[in-house]
Amino acid sequence: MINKVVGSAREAVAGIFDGATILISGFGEAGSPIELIHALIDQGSKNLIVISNNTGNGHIGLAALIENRQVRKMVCSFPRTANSITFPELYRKGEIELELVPQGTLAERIRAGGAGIPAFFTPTSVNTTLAENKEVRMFGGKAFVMEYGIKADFALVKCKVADRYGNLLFNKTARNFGPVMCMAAKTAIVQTNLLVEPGEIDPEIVVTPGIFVQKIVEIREPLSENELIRQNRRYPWE
Amino acid sequence: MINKVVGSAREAVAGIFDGATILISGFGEAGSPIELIHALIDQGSKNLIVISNNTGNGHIGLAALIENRQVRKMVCSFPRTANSITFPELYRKGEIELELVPQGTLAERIRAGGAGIPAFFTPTSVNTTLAENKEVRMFGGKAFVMEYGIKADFALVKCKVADRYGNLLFNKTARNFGPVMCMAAKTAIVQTNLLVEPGEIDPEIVVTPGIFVQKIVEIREPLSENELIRQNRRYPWE
Amino acid sequence: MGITEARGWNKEQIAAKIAFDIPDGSYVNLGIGLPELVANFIPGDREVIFHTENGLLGVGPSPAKDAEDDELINAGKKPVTAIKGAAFFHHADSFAMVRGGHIDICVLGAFQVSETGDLANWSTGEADAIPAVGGAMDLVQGVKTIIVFTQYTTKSGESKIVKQCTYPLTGKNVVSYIYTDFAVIDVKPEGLFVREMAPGIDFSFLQACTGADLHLYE
Amino acid sequence: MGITEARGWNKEQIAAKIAFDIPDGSYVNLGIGLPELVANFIPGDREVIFHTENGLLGVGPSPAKDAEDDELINAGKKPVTAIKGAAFFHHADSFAMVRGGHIDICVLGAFQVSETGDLANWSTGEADAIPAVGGAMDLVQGVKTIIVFTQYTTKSGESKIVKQCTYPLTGKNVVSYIYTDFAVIDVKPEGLFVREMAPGIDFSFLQACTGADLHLYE
Repeated sequence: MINKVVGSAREAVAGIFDGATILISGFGEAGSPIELIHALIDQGSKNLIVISNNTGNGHIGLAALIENRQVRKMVCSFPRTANSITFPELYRKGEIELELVPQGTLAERIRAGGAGIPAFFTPTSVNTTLAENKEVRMFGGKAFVMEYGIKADFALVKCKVADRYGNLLFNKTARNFGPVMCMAAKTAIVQTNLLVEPGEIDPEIVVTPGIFVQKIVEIREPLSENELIRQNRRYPWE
Repeated sequence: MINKVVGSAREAVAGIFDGATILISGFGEAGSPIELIHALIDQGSKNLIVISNNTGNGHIGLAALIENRQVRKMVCSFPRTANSITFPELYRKGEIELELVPQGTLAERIRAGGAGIPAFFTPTSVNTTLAENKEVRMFGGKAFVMEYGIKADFALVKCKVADRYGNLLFNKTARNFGPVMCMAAKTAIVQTNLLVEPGEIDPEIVVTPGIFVQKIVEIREPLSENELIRQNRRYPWE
Repeated sequence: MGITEARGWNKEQIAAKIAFDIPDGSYVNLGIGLPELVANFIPGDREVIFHTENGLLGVGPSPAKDAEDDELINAGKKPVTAIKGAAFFHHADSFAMVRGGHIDICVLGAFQVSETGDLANWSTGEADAIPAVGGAMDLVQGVKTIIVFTQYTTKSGESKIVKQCTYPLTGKNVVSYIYTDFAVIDVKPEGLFVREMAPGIDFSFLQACTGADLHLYE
Repeated sequence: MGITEARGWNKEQIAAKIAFDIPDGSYVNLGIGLPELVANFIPGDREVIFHTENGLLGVGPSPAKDAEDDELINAGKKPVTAIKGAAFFHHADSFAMVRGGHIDICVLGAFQVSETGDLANWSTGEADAIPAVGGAMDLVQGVKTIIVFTQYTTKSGESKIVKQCTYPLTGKNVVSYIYTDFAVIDVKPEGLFVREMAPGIDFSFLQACTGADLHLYE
């Protein structure tokens, strides 16, 4: 029988190893798998390379993972946001690396990695500093930059509904990077608000087919990043 | 107001011109926009380049378009099927061109065209005759073939439900190439079994967002290719 | 009249001008900040569909405070709503819309715009700045028409319209129109053409505030 | 015992052998023709998910004649059903599963397999043949394990297992296992190893029918 459901966030992240490359879903506060990230803080893996659009907010979730010095390098498009404190501090001190990737290129590189495409050409970043040292090539008289697919050891993703096969539905703009990150990870670990029986999700509306998912944990009432930031909470809880 | 709905298949295909490149959805008998193709036969444009997985069945739909000598070249992955008669005949006589593309490469080239990616690398067809004269490049010690994105002037696509914005739902495996073909065409023309009001399609389950669709025509009870083939019908109707 | 005394259009007036110039039926992406204002001024007889690159086509008005949803936000991370007929999708599909040329108009802010339509709006290039690019480079390459919505000068009175950008570029040769508090300027192969000036602004004053050559239509 | 007299396993027996060797929880793509039989023999205590490249994960058994749906078919264009927990998707997503290495096993037919695992199964290379490749080249490059399901020889008695394929290749060095009516053969870097022979087939007979060198495990 196929049953990708595990009993806890702790169990879900148990296999993450030092030096792993990890995709983390979310755009700002929407879609961040906060319980999985906190479990990874408890678990303690170090020297991680994290690929995520932002660098987390306040002192919880991804920001707390960075603050706990588990991340060696961030790959993201927008490392500073209104509530980001931790990353900028470490970055200015030279204590964390940054690979800055345009947002659409980041999404496409992750999809490409998941789809078995090692490299592709995009017009994005042509004639900018972000194209420095990259191969540029003309197609139809226009310049394009070559970018590489991204594959990762793990993905940590938040969704709304899942079944034991790993079929997923997302919630509104919390969908963002989740589906492509599941595709590009060897082990995609998903926290879902609700677990249902196979067949309860109409096959016509599945967003991520189960083949892209390896582990699922049900977190019925996930914490709200916004609420925790308003309360100025820190993880590990003080 | 945005209203992409037109009154008839005839009106929908009116703008197709001689020499146009046209993507046509469908895999075998599933998802073929037969009413739009028949309207194109009535309309009479010539020297078309048609991109479709197969070459049509019997003497109706795409096969009839070919038989009516409107197609100069087919780009497809599987030009012969149990019911294909017309294409093989013309091909053997040298009266129609064929560009054979592996099925996954065809799908990815069309998606790439729609996504603004001019070229990408794929492992498919490496070391085969279909990679002859194509650029081969190594990534991580493995060989990949460079393939180009496909863009087209028009797409003819069949779907199940649409609204006036062009948001689409498909039916089961009739979905096949429809979504990516809508993306890659300047003018995507869609026949739908059912037209609904905006808002009747849940935004979470939209398969093709309206931005990829330019014209919609409601065909409530589309003809069945299988049924027509059983009856040995021909288009134009005899 | 010196720069400090200059009046001109206020933000809402500029937003309304841009909105008026967006054709019925357009697909439009609004950048973070000033550009977001444009949505409020679309004439009532037009239907314009707003795209936000984090995964929504059909962005509606801001929600009431008690109807805000942490998982329904725009690219600026502000709560939004979805219109009837909206669609949600993932990031790769969203940027396929952008890169693939499916979006008609994008309105962006600017640090600098050059006379050849180069745009700098993502980095000041300062040593201790945290670089953050987001979707700006994708938008300027992929969207058919790029409109800049900005104050004419910086707070310290320096021209944002320049011969050559000194800040790191977002894209080269990408801007078509510049809407500002002082004037509306068209970026043409032949140079910068002033289409309209705000009340109280004349050409010689405008040229004096500008780090590039301006032209008037004949 | 000559080739024409040779017995061996029938198609169902071969299909059952393949099915038995597919681990619980596998994602499997079955090629058109003989490989389709494999689905009928998956042991009842295992759950295997079948992918069909035209856009369905979770292919179920064939429908009753009166429940056939023209728009629910497999890659061979035959009517199928969808299991509970199935998912439909478009072709680009479907081949992302294939090319991206997400499918565990693919069972394919063959014209020829070489001793280094080259596969020829899409074209006879004849002058007047209509070439048709479908998804075969994507599958052999993308799927983790490629199993060939074929009769040992052609109808005219020629070996399908050869030193070098003479037909146009589908892929080089892609086949891991060959299941036939005469024997099951593992394709290893050191050559072709006979894992099992059908009743009535012995090694010297098998070698005599084969266009390449066979080995026995020690």
